[in-house]
Amino acid sequence: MRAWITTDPIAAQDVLDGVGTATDGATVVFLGTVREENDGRPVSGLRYDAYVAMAEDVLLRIAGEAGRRAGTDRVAVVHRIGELAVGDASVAIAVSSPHRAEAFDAARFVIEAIKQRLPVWKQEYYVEGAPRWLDGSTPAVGP
Amino acid sequence: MRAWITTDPIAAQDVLDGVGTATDGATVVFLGTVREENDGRPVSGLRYDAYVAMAEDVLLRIAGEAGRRAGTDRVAVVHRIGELAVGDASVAIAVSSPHRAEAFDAARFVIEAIKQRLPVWKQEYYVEGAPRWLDGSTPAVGP
Amino acid sequence: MQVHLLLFALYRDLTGVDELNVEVADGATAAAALAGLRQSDPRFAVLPDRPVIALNRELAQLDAVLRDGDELALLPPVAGG
Amino acid sequence: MQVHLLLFALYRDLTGVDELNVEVADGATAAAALAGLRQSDPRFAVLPDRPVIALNRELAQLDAVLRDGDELALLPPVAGG
Repeated sequence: MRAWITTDPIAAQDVLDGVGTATDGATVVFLGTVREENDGRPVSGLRYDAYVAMAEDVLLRIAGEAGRRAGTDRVAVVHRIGELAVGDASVAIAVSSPHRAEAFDAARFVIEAIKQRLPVWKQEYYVEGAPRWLDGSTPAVGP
Repeated sequence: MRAWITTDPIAAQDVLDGVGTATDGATVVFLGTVREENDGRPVSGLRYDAYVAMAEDVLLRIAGEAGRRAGTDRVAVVHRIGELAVGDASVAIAVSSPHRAEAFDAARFVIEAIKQRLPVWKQEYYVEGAPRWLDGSTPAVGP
Repeated sequence: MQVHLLLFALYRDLTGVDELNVEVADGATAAAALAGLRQSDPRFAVLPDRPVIALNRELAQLDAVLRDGDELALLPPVAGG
Repeated sequence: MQVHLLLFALYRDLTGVDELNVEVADGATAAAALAGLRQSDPRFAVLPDRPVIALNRELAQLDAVLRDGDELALLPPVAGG
């Protein structure tokens, strides 16, 4: 299980290095990348802010939950923060497991959980007009 | 859309090179790899046979169908044939699209379709005992 | 007329044949050609009666009519991935 | 006693504050500390009444009781990925 936050560029290989054993028949990788437009508005870039110390804890917890669901400890996830350009990857996830259904499910679980509860915030910069913090999700507080 | 059969080793980067544009927010990669055991029997390697000319046509058709489902033409898929060792990738798939649900669905569609109808056959070699052609799927013939 | 027969994987192992030019009657179906082959050549007797076939690289029905020069492939259940 | 307040993203932009040591009464809840802050410092008046908070890097309820040295973070709705 590997989970980290970085300001450096990220790529699929960074998370692939963390997964895949001789017991695994399936590896799924997800990359989230910055799009050139959002809701029809041309985007020039993104800036991610994060509560880094908490985000690393939460990311590792999400990876652990995904692994338990899929019966694997081969989960790696990285979230990039800071300034990103169009085309840059903001998140990379890799999961490997004996069978493919579990690997797909776990990778999907990680990206959905990141969007729901990772303490990271996204500010969009536009070709024209002022930047804007994007609407987000309110994470559920435990009992 | 890229689809090919090869006897060379394959890696995620081979299919990632075929996808990802500035309109895409999501890329999903699937790698199928040779496991060290199957149904509890230690496996020493695999040999894939293929009807290569037809398999390349079918693979391209599968990629096209996946792309139409997901609204993307950024689909790349390669199937390796010949002799493979434990840990080697036999298939690599990449799909990118504006949104993640479509990218996940299309990547999953490609691997399921490969198993159902790609004219490729898998012979398993065991640490002990004779090799065996694995049970397969009977592809549905069109009308 | 002649068709070009291709065998793969298990079918190749069972028959010891990977490809073969086969003489067939004008207007013969794939089923008829395979039945004739099974009768005239004992190596093919071990194959299933109604295998999946591809005609010129497309899956086809066994009642498809053959043409001179066709490529007729016998496909065991597939197992890629 | 003192708690260490952290603000992020929109809340940081709205207040112009990224971190601040805040004096709070012994036994105060997070809600009470924030209400006091909103009253005493006009920069915090723009924040929502009941923001999501994290106490020492864990999500917490607003009625959580603060302890000396706690790290209290105000979290706008999150938008990672």
